[in-house]
This record gives sequence, structure tokens and C-alpha cells, in this order.
Amino acid sequence: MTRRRLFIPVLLGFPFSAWAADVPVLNAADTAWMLTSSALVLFMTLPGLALFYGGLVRTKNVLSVLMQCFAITAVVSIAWVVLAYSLAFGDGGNNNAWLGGVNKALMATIGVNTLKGTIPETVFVMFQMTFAIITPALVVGGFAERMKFSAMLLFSVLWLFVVYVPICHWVWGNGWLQKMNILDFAGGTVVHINAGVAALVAALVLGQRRGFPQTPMPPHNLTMTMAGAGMLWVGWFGFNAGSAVSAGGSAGMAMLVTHIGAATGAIVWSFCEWVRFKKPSVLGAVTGMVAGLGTITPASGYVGPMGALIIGALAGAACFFATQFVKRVLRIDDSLDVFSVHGVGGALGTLCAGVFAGVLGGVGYAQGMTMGKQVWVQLAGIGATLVWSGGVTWGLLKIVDAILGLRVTAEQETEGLDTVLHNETGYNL
Amino acid sequence: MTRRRLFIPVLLGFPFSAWAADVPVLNAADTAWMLTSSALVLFMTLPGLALFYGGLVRTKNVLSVLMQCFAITAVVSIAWVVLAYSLAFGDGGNNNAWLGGVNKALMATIGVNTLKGTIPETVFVMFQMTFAIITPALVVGGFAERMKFSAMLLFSVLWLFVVYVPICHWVWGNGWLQKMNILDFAGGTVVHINAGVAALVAALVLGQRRGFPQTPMPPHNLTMTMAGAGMLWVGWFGFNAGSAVSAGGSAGMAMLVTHIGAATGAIVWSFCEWVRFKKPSVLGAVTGMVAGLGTITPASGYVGPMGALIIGALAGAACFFATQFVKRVLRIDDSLDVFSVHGVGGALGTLCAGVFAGVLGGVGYAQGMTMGKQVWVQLAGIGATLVWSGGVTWGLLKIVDAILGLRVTAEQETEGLDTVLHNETGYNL
Amino acid sequence: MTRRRLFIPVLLGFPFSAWAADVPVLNAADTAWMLTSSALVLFMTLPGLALFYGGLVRTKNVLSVLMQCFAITAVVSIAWVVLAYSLAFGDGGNNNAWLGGVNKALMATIGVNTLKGTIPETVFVMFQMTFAIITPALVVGGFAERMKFSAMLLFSVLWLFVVYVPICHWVWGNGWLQKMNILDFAGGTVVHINAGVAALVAALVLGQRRGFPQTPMPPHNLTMTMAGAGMLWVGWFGFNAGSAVSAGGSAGMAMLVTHIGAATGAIVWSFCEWVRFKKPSVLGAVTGMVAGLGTITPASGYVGPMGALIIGALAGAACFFATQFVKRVLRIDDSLDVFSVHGVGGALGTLCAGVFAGVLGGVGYAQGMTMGKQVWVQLAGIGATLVWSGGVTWGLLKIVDAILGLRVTAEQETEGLDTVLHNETGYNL
Amino acid sequence: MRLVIAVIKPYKLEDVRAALSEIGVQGMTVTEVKGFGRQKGHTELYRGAEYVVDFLPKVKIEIAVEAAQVERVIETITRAAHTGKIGDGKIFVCPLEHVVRVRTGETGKDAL
Amino acid sequence: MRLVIAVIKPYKLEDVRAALSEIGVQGMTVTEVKGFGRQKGHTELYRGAEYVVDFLPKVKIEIAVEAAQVERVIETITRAAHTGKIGDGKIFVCPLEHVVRVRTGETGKDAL
Amino acid sequence: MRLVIAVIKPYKLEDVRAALSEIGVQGMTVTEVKGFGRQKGHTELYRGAEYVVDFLPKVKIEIAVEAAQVERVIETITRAAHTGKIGDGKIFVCPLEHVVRVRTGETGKDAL
Ligand SMILES: Nc1ncnc2c1ncn2[C@@H]1O[C@H](COP(=O)(O)OP(=O)(O)O)[C@@H](O)[C@H]1O
Ligand SMILES: Nc1ncnc2c1ncn2[C@@H]1O[C@H](COP(=O)(O)OP(=O)(O)O)[C@@H](O)[C@H]1O
Ligand SMILES: Nc1ncnc2c1ncn2[C@@H]1O[C@H](COP(=O)(O)OP(=O)(O)O)[C@@H](O)[C@H]1O
Repeated sequence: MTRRRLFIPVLLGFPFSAWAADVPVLNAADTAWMLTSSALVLFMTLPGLALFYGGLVRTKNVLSVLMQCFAITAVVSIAWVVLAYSLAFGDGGNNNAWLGGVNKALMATIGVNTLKGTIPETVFVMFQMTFAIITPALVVGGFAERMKFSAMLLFSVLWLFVVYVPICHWVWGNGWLQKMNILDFAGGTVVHINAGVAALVAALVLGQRRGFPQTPMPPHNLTMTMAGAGMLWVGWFGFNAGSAVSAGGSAGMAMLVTHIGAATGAIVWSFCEWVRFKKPSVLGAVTGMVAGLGTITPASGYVGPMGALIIGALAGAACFFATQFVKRVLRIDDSLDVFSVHGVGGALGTLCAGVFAGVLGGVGYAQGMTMGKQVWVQLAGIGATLVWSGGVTWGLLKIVDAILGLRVTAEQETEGLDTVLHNETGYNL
Repeated sequence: MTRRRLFIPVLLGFPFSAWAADVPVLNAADTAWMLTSSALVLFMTLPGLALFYGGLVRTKNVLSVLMQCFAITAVVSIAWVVLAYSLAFGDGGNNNAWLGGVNKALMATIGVNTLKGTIPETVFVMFQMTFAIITPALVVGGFAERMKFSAMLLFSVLWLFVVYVPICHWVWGNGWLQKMNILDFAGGTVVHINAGVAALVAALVLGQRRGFPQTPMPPHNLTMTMAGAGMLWVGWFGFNAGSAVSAGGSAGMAMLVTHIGAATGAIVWSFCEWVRFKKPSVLGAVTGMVAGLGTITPASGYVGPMGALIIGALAGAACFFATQFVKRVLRIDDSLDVFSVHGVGGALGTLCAGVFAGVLGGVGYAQGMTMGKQVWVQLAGIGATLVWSGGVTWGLLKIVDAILGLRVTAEQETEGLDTVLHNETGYNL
Repeated sequence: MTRRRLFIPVLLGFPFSAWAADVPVLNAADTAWMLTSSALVLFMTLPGLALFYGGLVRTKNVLSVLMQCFAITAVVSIAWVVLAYSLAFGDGGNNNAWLGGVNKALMATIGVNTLKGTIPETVFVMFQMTFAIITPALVVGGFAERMKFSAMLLFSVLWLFVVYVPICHWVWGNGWLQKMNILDFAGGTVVHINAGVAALVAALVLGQRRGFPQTPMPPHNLTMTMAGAGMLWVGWFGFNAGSAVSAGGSAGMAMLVTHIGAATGAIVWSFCEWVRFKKPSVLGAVTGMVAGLGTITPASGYVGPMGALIIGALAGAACFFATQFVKRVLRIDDSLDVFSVHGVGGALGTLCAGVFAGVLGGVGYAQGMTMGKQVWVQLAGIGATLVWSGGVTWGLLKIVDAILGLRVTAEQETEGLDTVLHNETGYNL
Repeated sequence: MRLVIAVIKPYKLEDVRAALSEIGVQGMTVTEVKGFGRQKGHTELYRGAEYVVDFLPKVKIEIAVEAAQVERVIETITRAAHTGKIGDGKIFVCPLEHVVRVRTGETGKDAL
Repeated sequence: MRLVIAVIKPYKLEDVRAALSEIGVQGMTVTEVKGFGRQKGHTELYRGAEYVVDFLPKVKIEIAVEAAQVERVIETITRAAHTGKIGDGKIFVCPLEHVVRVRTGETGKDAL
Repeated sequence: MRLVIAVIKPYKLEDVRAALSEIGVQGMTVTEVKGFGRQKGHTELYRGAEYVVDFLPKVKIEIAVEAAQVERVIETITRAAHTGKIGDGKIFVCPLEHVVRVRTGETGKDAL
């Protein structure tokens, strides 16, 4: 019994084995790991992502970026508890293919002893909340240094409900994509493609920062970015290994392949830089790491170490060239390259999950699936996310623009958002 | 056996099931979570609180604040192992209502296999130690930028033994307040009111910093403060969810309500700023977060998500106005607003624990208690802490002043404590 | 049964009880703790050590140090998965006393359900990988601010295979030292002596930085160093308590003694400074902490709290005087004092493990060992590490020098490695 | 010779530098300064404690030129740094007796 | 016109600025500098490596004024910056030939 | 009196200060500046975005001296700051009408 309870989820590669559903029993070890994972994923956003992003902007805007990450964390958390969780993971009845229900709004029916699989549902709520937080926070990179704080807040909340929640439900809430057996272990579609596309659309709708690309806008503090990068790497273990929702072999393998993806991504990106620009840079290395992590994310519960090596390598190269292309050829001011790294990486990884689940020590496919079929399902998931996230994000931005206006004035942008929007300055050294 | 050992504590949802008490058996899952929690709470102080505080002072004093947090950590740790733990959690015999005994001094009788409930006592010693560390570290905010290092050290050690240890024993060491069934899950009285009051008294005894309030003393590095704030938020999961001393539903709910408290506190404080000063600030948001966390702390194991929403909201508003009042009206230089945030928040939270344990999905009261009775007990705890902490802190400061002198000279204060006390400067950029 | 499985490892104080080897069963609680520990130890390097070291160098070289730590992490990770792990922990057949085999190269035979003791082998691979990462990263302190990036990379990879892997195998991979029952719980020989000696040799081979010791080279950002120090302290719990490879009493005691070592080390070093230089410094306190941690590391699974007090105190004093001696008397530019702190501390701790395992609440010796015999074994381990690490490191540096050249030009060193090697600058404030 | 000292808005530095290069100014020395004048500063608020920041970030450019060039240099800077908004800055001209190039020991106009 | 250059202790800046405003000085330019003089610096120690820091943080104030005002300005600064302790600083006065206000092109005293 | 303004390479500051002390220069004021001139800057690359940094870090030293001393001071600085490589820097000399020591009110050469 014990063994089955522990290994079934592992073999199937997703959280709740049928068995556990029948006879829900709390597993304290799984709970311990999920409590830890939730802390790790929140750590990715605060202070991880905040520092990673904050270091990349100019001094006069550093607080505005930290504030955006922080405010999104606070506001999304409340929205999640009040309604979003229920819409994502509640029972949607007949429409469940598309959206969950309101039965769990305000955490109704969730008590101290309510279980979800082998862990308390409160922990599952927390864990999933941290994903709902970091996704809109990633989008910040697309409109950094020029968006109004009020507009950013309104947009992020709307986006959570209209973009994140549905896609999350489709893939993890027993929605239509999950029914098609899509393989997205920790959020290639839900988190990375989603955030990447939204950031690209935001960059296009808001337009370039004043002076882009002529004026140099070098990162104001790469040591801060590096500190954030380290935290992202560590926190990502909770993100991916936590997505096993149990403390067993699946979590272990997920952690290992995640780490391999990060390392390979960093190495390959640095290698590309070394060849192309003669010198490897710190920013390049950490960006390659994020690319590797974003790419391995959807595959992390399905592939083996060798698959991870290949995925990480592809990620480093693909995201490197995507960044060059968007920045230098298309001249789109996706300020912190969210699309090139997370969008491209997330799509690549979702595709690779379909392939490498079947080879090089992958866990294999669900009954009746073949690599061919699986790849089609993966493409469906990628396509659906691209279309929904791209289209709806565009619409939301237009609405918010009509209501509040998206962008600060030219003078304000020149003076810097920190003093203009928050009456503060980052440094008084 | 296995199943019972693993699941009973869990099902009952609190630390030591009667059963476990009779036949103490190690629960590896609880142990795993408590090891993690201990790491998380230490992380709150180093580097969390150190950075949070360090960023708020002026450049010339940043190292002095980091040093105070660090030195307190080191010195309190040794004091804890040598004697303080025993006085707090040892057996005080007939006087046990007031103070523990010396039977566990020098960790006597504590071996590799000694258990406390379902975890090794060594882990319990560590976990409680991290609380004993952060409490005096919080007090630093009251006398920052002007206190002698030697005086700070002596004061902190005395304070640990004469103020922290007794109160800790009363509430958690089977002292008189625990016997009265006070509800203080993770330290509203022991940690927050206690630190807040001590900081206020220290601010009054030492007096204002030179030039306060005319001279501007803006935070020298808000990015550092934000980094610390993120670490505090994450670490607080260990603080509150760890206080369940088990990896089950109680820990899960504690983590969820803790998070809700932090988010609501941040939102409400920012809202107050937005209305009152036209702009929300980063410092305001993170301060509201700390207020929410400090306030939910005593209630975190007893209330439900909706209760947490209300508690967090009250915290944000109450602490915001308290800060304005102490700073602008009373003109007390509680330099980093420890009293307004932790003192007021801790008291508010301790009171709310008594109320919301009984409603909105709270876990209810101990046998024979009603909301009315419970509120009285809570008030008794708040009052006792206010009086003891306030009075004894005042006395200790007078004693230390007589022995070493509390304050650096005017010249030294002008030059800055880093070079004067530590022969170092924070930045050589 | 259960009890035996849980406590045998504890009593013997090392990972795999014979019993567990016979009937391997996954223990989810141990797994949860080891997943967490792996994250904690990676956190020590990124961002912990990177920030700790980065803050100590001059502004113009800060990125080069961050890059070295980061690149080592990435490259060692891949090398570990591809071959190094297998050579360290694989089966070396007849030569197993000296080196492992290639049977686990490319993670062959390691699947989702493969166990190592009570945890998935993937987790064991990850945990050990983090040790293989931080060891060469520590060496960076010896050649900081003057080494070519390419040479650093080549050297680190060669060093991993030729120096780290063998010593790791001797001590933990059933090699000759383990067969002699050497007591090295978490890496006094494998990690600290090893890194310390290598750094010293590197400092000698590369020579002093230009202008050393006349020109002042003060740390450019001690707040960064302090932040890193806090992360090291916290992460070290994973390093030492994780080395129990189970979530039980052994891990608990390891965490407690580790913490005591850190605190005492910091206090004693500060005390020495106070007496010797009239003022205690932040850098001194954190260096003493690292000294205490490095010293307690090999002993952490064997000694009791009182033993830890003594070990920490010895560490603070010994490393303090060693630093003065190397810097002021020998005038060797071991730039970040790796040898004085890790080398001296590691050797001291390895010796103390042999002594304090037998007294003051130590866990005692393996059958047939006495304190006398044990001390000889410890000395053998120390000596072997000194000789192998010292000699081979010297040879490798000569080889790399011949191939790539070790050092940047004088002009480049004056301009700073960040712009010269990486086309970046740390700060644009 | 003259030492032309211009205090301008930071984000105008690049334009000014370019404009000066065009008219053949070989070199200049730039300092980040804080300016106080008619232009009002901004307010900062920290937990309700209010600070009026009177000093605004400016950039000071020092250019040693031959007397003959002064007019053109002034005219060039004025044009390049001009926004018409308060706070555009000032140009000061001081007499310069002597110039030496450290590298070569050249003096006077050859040193410029 | 004259360019008055004062090097003072940093924490005296606010007093000096206020005092100058009172006597109607409209503007000034401030630079953070490091001063070397009779006042001794402090020592820093890092893991036993000792560094004597000779240079002390000072603030340099540059004020362009009409010749007639110079005396009052000097007298005002001296009073406001005075502590009587070594290191109070110095005031230097250089001739100033020409002033231009970038915004308006005004020159001479109108530009001040 | 004269105000000697030298712009040199940062890592030469210590040598120059020492050399000046030897010839009895009591004090000086130092400012970190960015220099633009013949010496070329370096390139920075961030994710493929390329920035040419024309401005190089330099150090500006201001020394008030008696007219008689000027020659020696110039000669001393030139020697101490010299590397022979492009970018060594420049020395400028301006007339100085008046000096006051804030602490004592002393003026002229006594104030130096
Ligand atoms: N009398 C002065 N002496 C030195 N610098 C001045 C003086 N007046 C103004 N400045 C500098 O010029 C800058 C711009 O002046 P300000 O009066 O704000 O606007 P405007 O240049 O439009 O008159 C100030 O920030 C200050 O740096
Ligand atoms: N000859 C000089 N040239 C330029 N600046 C000087 C000179 N002498 C002193 N200073 C500046 O004045 C400051 C104060 O001078 P110092 O001799 O320390 O004290 P005091 O002003 O009391 O004589 C110095 O730190 C330096 O910045
Ligand atoms: N005309 C000038 N006015 C002011 N400063 C100048 C001028 N020309 C050069 N400088 C300063 O001198 C520094 C060195 O000059 P540069 O032409 O680069 O080399 P060199 O001193 O060998 O001629 C420059 O970085 C700049 O700071």
C-alpha cells in the first residue's frame, strides 16, 4: 500500500493517483516538502525576480520595478484566495473543460483538515498561488520603466482572472488540455509562454522607452541581478520538484533535470556570446540559466538527465538568438527580454516534453499516446496559449488604457518613476 | 504502527497528539519540516532583518546595524544553549509558573535521540533559539544610529535573560499564561509586543538622533530594505507554520493565513498612503507587509482565511496611523518604527486571536473557554508583556548606562558609527 | 523495524545502515529533507558565496568574481552528471580504494525509482553535486582579481576530476580513508582543507595582485559580504545536517552543533580583534563565523553541543592568527584568506572530530577504534589531503599556464576584469 | 585661453558632447553635481517623514579652449542643452593662464 | 563677476545653503569631493590589513556672484560653515568673465 | 595665488598626493570625474545591446598655491602622474584672487 501510494504518482508523473483520490490520507512527508516548495517559489518572486529585474533597469526606476513585483504579489494573493483559486481548481460542472467553479471562493469548504491528494488543500492553495504570483510578475519585464503604477495594478488583476486562470484550469484543473493529456509539469504553457507573450504584447502596445534604442540603458546594478538569479535558480527547485506534489522519486528526478537544464542553458548562452562577441558576460550567463530553467520547466517531471542536457542546450541557443532578433532586428523594446527568454523557452520546452518523455530515460506517455500524438497535443497547448494570451492581453491593455492611461508622461519618464510615482529614491549613498 | 505514527498527529492537526505524548516516537516528516523551519527563521534575521534595517539607516551607519543584528545572533545563540533555553523550557518545579529550571543548562540530558513531542529536542532547541535571536534583533530598530556597540551587547544579553526568557516561559513553557490558555501561536506577546515596547523604551531613554526631526534622514538603500523584506516574508512561513511543530494541516493553514495577513497588510498600508499622501511607496508597502505578518503571528494557528483577511487589514491601518502618530505627533525617535509596527501589531494580533479563533473558520477555544473569557486572557497576556517588558527594559538600560554609557559622543554620531566603532565603511564603490 | 530503520543511521551517524542496504525502501521524510538540503547547499554558492566573495573585492572586479562562482556552478554540474559522480561514487572494482568506476557515467542505471539508502539516488546525486560545486568555488578566493576567465574554467574542471573526485571517493565513496573509519561528516578534508590548500597554491603560483600589499584594497561592498555571510550560515544547515541523509536525531544534533560552531567562531574572532585592534569589525565577525562553520563541518555529526563550543572557540582563534600570519608575516596574497580560514579550520576540525567524538556527548567511535587510533586516522586524512591537493593543484596550474596563461596583463589588471573580460560594469548608479 | 564651465541637465550630456565634437572640441571633463536654483526639487516621503529635496542632479562640463573659440563653444552648448524649461543651466567662463599635457609636457594650445 | 568656491564639511551644507538663500543668493552648484589637508583621516582595518584614509569627505559649493556681493557671500559662508574645528574648509575666489543662462541666453548679471 | 587643476588617471592619485606632500603642499581637493579626450573608452554589451563608453574615469585635483610655487607644483604633478600613455591627463592653471580659511578667517597665503 505504502509503496503504491508513493510510487503511483511518480510513475504517472502527476500529483494525485486515482488511489489517493479514493482514500485520501495525509502524507506528512509530502506536506513537509510542499510547505518548503511553496516558500521556495514565493522566494523566486520576492526577492528573487524583483532583484533580478530591478538590477536590469536604470537607477531612477529601480524602485518602480521592485514595487511592481511586490504589489503584484500582494494583490494576486488576495485575488487568489477570494476567487481565482476556485475558478482555476474548483468544479466547473458542465463547463469544466473551460473554467472551474465558484464553490471554493473565499476558501469555502477548505478547513485545517481538508486534503487535496496527500497534502492539506491549504498547502495546495499556497503552492499554486505562488505560480499565479510569479506569472504576472514576469510580465513586468515587458513594460518596465514606463508604465503607470495604477494601470499596472489594474491590468495585472484583470490579467490574472481573464488570462492566467483559464489557461491554468485548462492544463491543471482538469480542463480540456489536461483531458488531452498535455504534458506540462510545472508551467511551460501556463507560466512561461503565457508571461512571454503577454510581455511582448505589452511592449508593443506601450511602445519603446524614450530614447530606445539609441540611448544606452545599461543595467544599473548587475550584482543585484546576479543575486536575484541565484535565488531564482534555488527557488526553481520548489517550482519544478514541488510540482511532483510528493517527496519521492519524481521530485528527485525533477530537481536533477531542472538543475541540468539551468547549467546547460547558462553554458550554451555563454558559449554563443563568446563566439559572437568575443567575451562571455555575467548577464549572458544568468540569462542563459533562466532560459534553461524556463525551458525545462514543462518537461521536468517527464524527461531523464540526458534529455535535460539536450533541452538545456537548445534553450541556451534558441533564446540567445531570439533575444538578438527581437532586440536588434525587430527593435521591439521588450525591455527585459521576457518573450525571447520565457516565451521562446516555454514553447520550446513544451514541445520537447512531448519528445523527450518518450526517449533517453523519459517516463513515457499516458496509455494510448505515442510521441507523434503527444507532440500534436503539445502544439495544441502552445498554440492555444499563444492565441489566448496574446489576444486577451492586447484587449485588456486597450481597456486599461481607456480607463487610466497606460503610460507616464515624457517628463515623468525622463525624471524617473521612483520619485514621480513613489516619492522615493533607491539609493542615497 | 507506521500509519498511526505518521497520521495521528496529522489528523488531529496539532503538534503532540495525546498518543505521541504517551509513547514518544520520532516523526521524521515533522522533523524534516522543523529543520527547514529553523533554517527559515534564522534566515529572517540573517540576512533578512539585517538588510531590512540596514537599508533604512544612513550610509555611515549601515555596518553598525548589520553588526548589531549579527552580534546579537551569535551571542544570544550561546546564551541560549548555555542557560536560557533551560530557564525557558526546563522544569521550574514549584516556581514553574514564573520560570523554568536549570536542568537543561548546557544542553544537559539532551542527546541525539532525546525527543520533544515528535521531533528531536535538539531541533526544538534550534527552532526556539531562532525566536530568541530575532526578538532582541528587532529591538535594534529603536536605538539604531546612536548606541555604543559594547552597551548594545551587554543590554541584549541581559534583556534576553530578564525579559525574553520569562515571558517566553509564561506563554510557551507551561508558565502561568499558558495555564490560562492564552492563544499566542507564534509570538504576538513573546516576540512582537515585547520587542516593540523595548524599542520604544530604548528610544526614549537614549533620546533622539542628532538633528531629528529637522534633518532629513532618508533610507540610504531601499533596494536593500526590499531584499530584506522579501526574505522576511518567506522566512515568516517557518516562523508561523513551523510553530505547528508538525507537518500537517495546522502548519498548512498557518502558512496560508500568514500569507494572507502579509498581503492584506501591505495593500491596506499602501492604500492609506495613496489616500493620505497621493502616492504609494515601496517602504510603505513593505512596512505594511511586516505589520500584517507581526499581527497575524499570534493568531496564525487559530484563525481561518477570512479571519486573516480582517486581521491583515486592521494591521495595515492601525500600524500606519500609529507610525504617523509616534513620528509626527509624539516626535519620538523610535528610529525604525519598531513599536508602531511590532508593538501595536503584536497587541492587535494577540487580541484578534482571541476573537477570530471562535469565528470565520477559527479552530475554536480550549474546553471551558468562551470568546469573552478568551479575550480577557489575551488582554492579560498583552498587559503582562507591556508592563514587564517596558519596566524591566527601562531598568536594564539605566544599569547599562551606568556601567558603560549607552550613547556615542556627538562627534562620533556625526562621523558615523561604521568608522568610529568598527573601523570600516560600508561601500567603497 | 521502523525504529531500526530510523535510528540506525542516527546511531552510526552515517548515511546507509547495512540494513537499509539489504531492503531499500524509500523514506519520503528523508527525501523531503534531502531535497531541501540540496537547495540549501546550492544556495550557499549562489548567491551566498558569490556575494560573500564579491563584496570583498574592488568594484572593478566584482563581476569577475560573481562570474567565476556562477560559471563553476554551471560547468561542474555538467561534469558531475556526465562523469564525475560516477568516478566518485560508482563502483571502482579492484581499484575502489582509490577511485570509483564509470558504471554511473551519464547517470546510467539511475532512474526515477533508483534508491540510494532511503532516498532516490537522483537526490543523492544532487546533494553531492552541490558539494562538488562549492569546493572549487571556494578556491576562487585565492586567485581573485587577477586570473584569466578561460584559465579559471579549464583549471576548475581539471581540478574537479583530478583533485576533488579522488579525495571525495577516498572519504565518502568507500575509498581507503573511509575504510580506515575516518570521521569526516560533511567535508573537513574533502571540502575545506582541499579548497584552502588549493587556494594557497594558486595564490603562490599566480603571485600577488599588483600593488599588494602597499596599495589599499578594501572590500568594495561589505553589505554585500554580510548578505552572503547570512546566506552561508543558513545554507550550512543543509550542508551539515543534510549530511545525515535522514531527517532524524543525527540531523538535528548536526544542525545544533553547526550553529554553535558558527556563533562561537564569530564571537571569539571578534574578541581577538577587540583586544588586538581595539575594535570589532563586521568583516571579522563574519569571517569568524565562516571559520567556525568550516571547522565544525567534519565533526558536526559526531560531537555534542559542548564539544561544538570548544571547536568553535578554537576555530575563531586559530583562523584569526593564521590570517594575520599569512597576510602580515608571509605576505602571501591569498586574496580572500581561503587557506587561513578554510584550510586551517578544516584541518583543525578534522582533528577535533577525532577527539570530541569520544567525549562531551560525542557519539563515540566505530567498533575497535579508540581516541588515539581515531586521531591517527584523522591525521592521515589531513595529511593525504594536504599532499594530494597541494601537489596536484600546483601541477594543474603549471599545465594551464602553459596552455592558456594564468594571469591577465598588468594593464588589464589595472583597468579591472569586469570590462576587460566581460564587457560589463557592476554598477551604473 | 579660457575655461568654459557648463552646468546642464544630465540627460542632455550626450547631445552636448556630440555637438562639441562636431565643432572640433577634442576633450572635456565631466562631473556629476547637484544644482540649486530656481528650478524646484521634488519631495520624498518615508513612512510619513517628508523631505524636500532642493538639490537637483546636474552635470558639470569643463572645457579648456582658446579664447577665440569661446563664442562658438558657448553658442554650441546653449543650443544643444536648451529645452526652454527652467533648470536648463548655466555657462561660466573663467580665464585660464596655463595648460600642460601630462603625457608630453606640451603647453598652451598644443596641450588642448 | 566672481566664482566663489567653498569647500566645507558635508553636514554643514544645509546650513550654508539656507544662510546663502537668506542673503539672496539664487543658485549654487554642489559637488561631493574628498579633501586632503591638516585634518587627519581615519583608519580602516580589514582582516588585519590596515588602511589610513587620508582623504575626508567634503562638499564643494560653487557660486557665481557679482563682484560687489563677494564679501557678503564669503562672510556668510564663513559664519554658517564654522565649527572652529580643524577641517572646516576653505573659500576660494576666482575671476569670472562671462555667464550665460542656457534657457534664455541672458548673459552677465541677469544670468545669475 | 593660483588654482592648479589637474586631471589624472585614478590609480595615479596616491603617487601624486605623496609627491605633492613632499614638496610641502599642505592640502588639496579631489573630485571623481569622467574624462573625454583622445583616449578611447571601452565597449559594454548587455544581451547584445552594445554601448560605447566614451567617458573614462579620471580624478581631478584642485590645489590652491602661491604664484611662486606654481612651476614646482606643475612639474611635480607631471612627473608623478606620467605614464607616457595616452590619457595621462592635463593640468590647468587659473588665477586665484582670494582665499579664506573658514576655521580662522585667515586670508591669502596664510589660509593655504
Ligand atoms: N549663481 C549660481 N552659481 C553657480 N551655479 C548656479 C548658479 N545659479 C544656478 N546655478 C546652477 O544652474 C542650475 C540651473 O539654474 P536654475 O536657476 O535652476 O534654472 P535656470 O538655469 O533656468 O535659471 C542650478 O541647478 C545650479 O546648478
Ligand atoms: N591648498 C589647498 N588647495 C585646495 N584645497 C585645499 C587646500 N588646502 C585645504 N584644502 C581643502 O580644505 C579642506 C580643509 O582643510 P584642512 O587643512 O584639513 O583644515 P582647515 O580648513 O581647518 O585648514 C581640505 O580637506 C581640502 O579639501
Ligand atoms: N580641452 C579639455 N578641457 C578639459 N579637459 C580636457 C580637455 N582635453 C582633455 N581633457 C581631460 O584630459 C583627459 C585626458 O585627455 P586625453 O586627450 O584623453 O589624453 P592626453 O591627456 O594624453 O591628451 C581627458 O579624459 C579629459 O578629462
